[in-house]
Amino acid sequence: MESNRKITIEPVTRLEGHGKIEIFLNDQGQVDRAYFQVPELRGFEKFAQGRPAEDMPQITSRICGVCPTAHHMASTKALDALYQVTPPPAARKIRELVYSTFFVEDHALHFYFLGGPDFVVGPEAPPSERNVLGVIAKVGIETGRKVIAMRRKLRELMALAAGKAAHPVFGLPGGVAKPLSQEDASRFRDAAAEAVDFACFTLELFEKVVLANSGFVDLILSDPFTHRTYYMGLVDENNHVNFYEGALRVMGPNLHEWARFQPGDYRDHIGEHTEPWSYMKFCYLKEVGWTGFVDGEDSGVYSVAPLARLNVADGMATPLAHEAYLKFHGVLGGRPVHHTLANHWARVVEMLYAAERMKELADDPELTGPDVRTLPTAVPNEGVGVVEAPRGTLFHHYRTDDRGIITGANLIVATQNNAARIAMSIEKVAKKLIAGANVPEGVLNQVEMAFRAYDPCLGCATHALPGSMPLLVHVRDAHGKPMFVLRRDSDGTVRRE
Amino acid sequence: MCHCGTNIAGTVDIYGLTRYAAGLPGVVVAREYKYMCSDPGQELIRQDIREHNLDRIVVAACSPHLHEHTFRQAVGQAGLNPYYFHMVNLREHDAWVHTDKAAATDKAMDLLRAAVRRVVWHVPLEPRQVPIHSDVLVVGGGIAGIDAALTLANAGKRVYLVEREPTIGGHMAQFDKTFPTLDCAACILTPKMTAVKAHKNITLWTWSEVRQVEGYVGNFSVTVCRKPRYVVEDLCVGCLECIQACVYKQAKVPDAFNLGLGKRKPIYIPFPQAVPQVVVIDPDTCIEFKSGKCKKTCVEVCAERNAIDFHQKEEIRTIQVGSIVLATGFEVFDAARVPYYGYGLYPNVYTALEVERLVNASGPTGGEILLRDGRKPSTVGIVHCVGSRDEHTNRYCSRVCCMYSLKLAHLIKEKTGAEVYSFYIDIRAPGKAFEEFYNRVAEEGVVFIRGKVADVYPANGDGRLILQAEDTLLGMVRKIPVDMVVLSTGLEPRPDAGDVRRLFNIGCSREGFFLERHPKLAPVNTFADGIFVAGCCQGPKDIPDTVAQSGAAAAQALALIDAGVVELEPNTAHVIEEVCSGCKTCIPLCPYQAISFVEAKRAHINEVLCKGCGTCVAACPSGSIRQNLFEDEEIFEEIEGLLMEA
Amino acid sequence: MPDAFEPKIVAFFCNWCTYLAADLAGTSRLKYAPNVRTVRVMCSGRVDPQFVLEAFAQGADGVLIGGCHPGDCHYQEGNYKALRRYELLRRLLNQMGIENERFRLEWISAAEGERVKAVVNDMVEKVRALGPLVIREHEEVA
Amino acid sequence: MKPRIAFYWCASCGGCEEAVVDLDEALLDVANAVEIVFWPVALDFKRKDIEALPDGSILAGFINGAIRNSEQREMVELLRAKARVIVAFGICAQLGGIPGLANLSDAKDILAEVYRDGVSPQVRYSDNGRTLNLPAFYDTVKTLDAVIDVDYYVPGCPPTPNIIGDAVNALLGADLPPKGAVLAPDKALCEECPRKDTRPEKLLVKEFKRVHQILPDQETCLLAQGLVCLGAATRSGCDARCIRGNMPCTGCFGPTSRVRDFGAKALSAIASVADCNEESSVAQVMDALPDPVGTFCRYSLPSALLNRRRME
Repeated sequence: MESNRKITIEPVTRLEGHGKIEIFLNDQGQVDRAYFQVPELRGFEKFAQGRPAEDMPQITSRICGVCPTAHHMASTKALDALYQVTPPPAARKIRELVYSTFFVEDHALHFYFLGGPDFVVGPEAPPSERNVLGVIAKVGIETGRKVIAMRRKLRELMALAAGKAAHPVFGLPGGVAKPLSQEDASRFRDAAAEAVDFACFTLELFEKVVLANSGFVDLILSDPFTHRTYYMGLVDENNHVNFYEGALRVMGPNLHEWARFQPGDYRDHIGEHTEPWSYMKFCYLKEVGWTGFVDGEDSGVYSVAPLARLNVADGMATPLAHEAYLKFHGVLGGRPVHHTLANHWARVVEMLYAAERMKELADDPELTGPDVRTLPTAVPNEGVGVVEAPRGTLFHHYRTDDRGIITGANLIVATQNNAARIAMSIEKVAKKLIAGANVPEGVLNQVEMAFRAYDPCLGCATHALPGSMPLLVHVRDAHGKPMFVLRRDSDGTVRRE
Repeated sequence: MCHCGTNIAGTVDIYGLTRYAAGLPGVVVAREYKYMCSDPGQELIRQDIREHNLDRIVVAACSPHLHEHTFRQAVGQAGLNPYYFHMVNLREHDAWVHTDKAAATDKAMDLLRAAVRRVVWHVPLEPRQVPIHSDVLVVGGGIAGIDAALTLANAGKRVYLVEREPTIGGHMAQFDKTFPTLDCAACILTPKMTAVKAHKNITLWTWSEVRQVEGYVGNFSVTVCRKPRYVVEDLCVGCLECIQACVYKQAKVPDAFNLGLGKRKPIYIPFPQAVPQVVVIDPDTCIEFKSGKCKKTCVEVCAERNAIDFHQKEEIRTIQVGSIVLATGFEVFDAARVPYYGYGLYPNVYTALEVERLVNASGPTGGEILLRDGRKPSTVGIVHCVGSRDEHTNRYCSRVCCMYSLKLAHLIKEKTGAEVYSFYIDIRAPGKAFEEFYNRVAEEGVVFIRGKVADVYPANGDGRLILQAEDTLLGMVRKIPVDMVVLSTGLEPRPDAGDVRRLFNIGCSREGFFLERHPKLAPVNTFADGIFVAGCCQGPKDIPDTVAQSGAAAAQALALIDAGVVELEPNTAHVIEEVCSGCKTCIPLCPYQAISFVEAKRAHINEVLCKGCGTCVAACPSGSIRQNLFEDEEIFEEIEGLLMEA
Repeated sequence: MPDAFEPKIVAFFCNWCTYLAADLAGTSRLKYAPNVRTVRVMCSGRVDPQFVLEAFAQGADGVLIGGCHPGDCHYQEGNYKALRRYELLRRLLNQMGIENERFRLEWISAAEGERVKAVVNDMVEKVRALGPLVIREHEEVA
Repeated sequence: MKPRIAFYWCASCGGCEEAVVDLDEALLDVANAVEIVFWPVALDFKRKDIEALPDGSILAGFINGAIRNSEQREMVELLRAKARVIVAFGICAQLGGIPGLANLSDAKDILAEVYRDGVSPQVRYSDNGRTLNLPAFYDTVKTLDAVIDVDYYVPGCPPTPNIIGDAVNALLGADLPPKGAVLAPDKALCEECPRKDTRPEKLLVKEFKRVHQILPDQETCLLAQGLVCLGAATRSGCDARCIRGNMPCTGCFGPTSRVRDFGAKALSAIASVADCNEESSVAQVMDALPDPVGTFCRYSLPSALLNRRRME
């Protein structure tokens, strides 16, 4: 017998993957617990077994069609480690160039297509407008075309260097499949210049639409969207943000460096906690320990993704992005920023960094070197590859037999790192905004906003097959009997039936 | 559904099967009959086609290898395309190999259901017609090849007779007399040999071997290698003066024709009646070849005839023929493989063929039976079944050994007066006048001991050999001392029969003899259309049977030639060219070079060259090659039909 | 045992060797297990791996391919192509949980009726010992 | 009224959605030409909105992803009822896709592998009296047409913009393609491969290589260089992108219409051109292909004649 009333939200739309939120009310009609459930599992780790390691960059990219390049790259780097090979300089640069290009494109996708509608169109707008088409309507068709043209150009370049934009094929242990020509490099140079402009334009747009709107700023700074957790991200030797390589740095809620370690040692630092009610595993800091879905110094819950990266890094490696970084922390009250919704801003700062990095690499004379592969000679055994995916730190860890056939794989994806905090965000928002049968309109979308800020990729998170279910809120009495159903209709109104 | 008398109906419930068939989707008429292949049986099919306007026929009977053609014809006669037909093998593959009637009937239902599903997908086809080249190749110049060549040539066909040795004549030329009539082998053979040489329609290539065979029935292209004999055949007149003149005064080289019992010179003729009468030089023993410093007295004596050519090279000739008769003969069993008979160990153990040469007037002893030490034997033991009817060597009976053993017993007794013991398992004398001959030899005083010789070993001191055998009639072990042991060795396939059959793409029986298409109904045909077999290459047989078979092979070839055209199964493959991506996967897979890459960057199959194996069809990665009669859909349907629940 | 398992085996026999050997087995009245259903093909090289998979998918417990001995192919080397495909397909089937005993390629010449009997009986026994090939269909699982 | 279009995703990665977004400016045209009534990744319409529509009122439902659980089955059944035409969009819906490799194991094995520390998710779990449900998932990943009737297929992982554009035009055109058609060229990829002419006419491969073992040149047919390129078995339409990227085709566009089982046919073609005859050398050559299922059925296992591993 169920003793509580229960609200179910499914599916959470406009994110990559599939999620479900269960909210239980107590007899007083207050939120007792909210559960963030990921109802799917695909088992990539299982069917990786038996595959030749060199196929993993292409196979694991199918974990997610939105960030295939991240999986491809983490996997490729795991192969470097597996075969103990170092890519020649040209290959290394091609990889980072493609990766930076991908970051610009992916962050743009999120800003304009997925998360952006919440701000640009507004959380209270009818659902039929709260989408990319609505964004275009709001910012103007010309801007819309600009966004689309930029995205196309970036994806064309990714295809040029990586074979395909969706599910690239260029990553091999010790390098990439083919060198870049001078002509290719010059196309990248042109696009990089445009990308920098585009990122600046986006940053301005964000400032204009969001920062200029005090309602939005209040929302960002509001308590329901704030958690004091640990943060983790890749940093270079200067402790600047790096997406492609570096050391993992963990900062505590009060901005002390808790840990700095090499990706290969992740097992010593990161634990995975399973709850029987979700297919997604929750990551936590082993040394702090799992104490449940709570924040603070004593909870191993940590966060990754743009906000986390800007919290762990002492700055950005490129000038314009560094300026934006300083402004970000300045406006939001200094490091660390604990406001979940600040992820959207951090994402745009990172987009600018990625564009600038793209430009640096496109200008690098070593980029077009003919030698792009170091052929493996070592007997493979084990390898870990880590990159910063747009949604956070991504680990690929393979063990193989002597022939390089996978015998074990462990994948920790960005959203898994964030999973505990996402669950907390949802609960906190729900507790704040829901009181019994009096569910205010817009609450459901705000719950979802808490969610979308992380740009969570649940497909990635569970290596699961995304799917969709209706957004219904089942409200049950203390005995589990349905009292009524809340339904959000296509006009955005929440109706009680 | 055919009962085939009780052959099928004895094991398969034909009536039940017929009821089952009647209920299958698409089946309009289901009928059983005692003998579907009979005229009335075929008429039933024709009638039903007309009456019920049928457009697909399935016959469940014997192997399609027997009667597919028969039924296709019947279907065709009723006005239906003959390929709207499929045959189920209920006899060889079901009724004859199973005992459980229920299981056999279940299997029959599965096979029938598969055929009904398959035949739906059949499409009308036309057999390919190809013209028959009238020239014939006969391979092997023994009595079988000689007789076949002469028969064909006499019918006006051009014949190429290719013989590996320097002369034709084969084993028969080595025999002295022939059983049971005791005609002189040479007397009856040599006229035929000379007739071959003289025949205007026969091109005789001795000292030659077939190297390559391409093409198909009616249109074979055969490459023949003519080995250098270092004597120009057209210039040699057969005077043999060169042999006299050879710097070797004495013949020193073991002479193969006499099985090493005699000697020859490096320049030689295999035997006096050899055809062609052309000498041959053995480069392994000729001084000129070995040192280049011979006085070349042979060349001197040949003088203006100028027939000797030390620089002769092998010559490759390619001929076009429409049919081929294989008459490559047998190999005598190597008696040394039965060590307890002491052949090769004791000088007085001989093989039967060696004795043939000793008995022969032109043999190494001039026809006298002399032991290696020059003595005449006074007791002789003949051991039957050496390398025959023996699980350690050959299980089969070589068919001729009993009779030639009797013949040799007779000849030895006649020539030496020796006491002759013949050790046999059974005397097999089933031919015309054979039993009478056996009686005659027995009456002549040859002692027959029924028992297999277990051992041959030297007697103490007197140089004789003891034959030890259990006399199964007397029930006691006999030990007979003899001066001479004659081993009646069996007949085996040629050691290279495997290579030869691959060359001609035919099969071999388990023992290694060439496989006939059907042991009774097509004894000289092979599974390669247009290729026929004659003589001992198909299995051990005596001269009359060999000649009968060579006549049959010649007749089959003639029938083919006179038909002018032959119909080929239309089971060729073809590329659906508008969907071929030009990947070229198929091209290297075709053993007949039938697939080419055409200008439009597509594969193209030359249907004339295609033999219909279907390998390219199975390999075509985009499914763009199809094979008539073996379409993917047809086979898929068949598989599904076999496995679906009844 | 009323419901003893009887394996179903689909055989693809080359027209020129194994099919004839099976004919010969019949002519010789050899007796062997009635579990095999034969599909005649012109050459073992015609056996498309799709046919093998189709047979297994349709419920065959075993698949047997009979071709000419190496060097003896009626079409010179179709049997080699069959061997190449067999070797790779066998590995694929292993990955799919199908044992080697269920998929065999045998060289049987037209003269080897005895061998047809021996191979069929042996295969039927081995497959019988393995039990039915059940490719479990989906069911919902916790 | 504009024709109504629905997009839905089942067991997929979202790459097909990206592919739609990759239509770029054309997406705006499409958006203008049709009314998109359902697209969970991008638009906030829910299941009820679809349920409210009359049957057959949607012109076309584009469904990507394979079918992994009962909810997906329910959703596609719903869309089948509402849409006049169902398009299996992308290789996962068509053939199962890479997630279909899960058919090499079953749900039990996957759970055991992923949740090694004892705790594992439960379909029904009570947390202090609060009952939480998770959908159970099938042991076997299924293609869309194993669950509902499918009218058309758009191949690819993901489909390329030109293929999508042609497919949309075909569907909006006057004459609909024949039911069951795969809306892409029906020739194999070699047709459009830039390296086509460099494949020797009589190519036999002495030794197969794995991609990390050699440095292939950028001009020559990759199979001729020993890499297992499945272009000859794979439908064209992708413009040979992987090959242009100097990597072999892995078959993501599936087979031509004339082939029932992609993996089997691709395997047949590759094995056939191995240059070996002796039993031992054949085994040795094939040893270089350590993962036939992953190599030949990477995208097609759920559609294969044998569509899953036999489990004990």
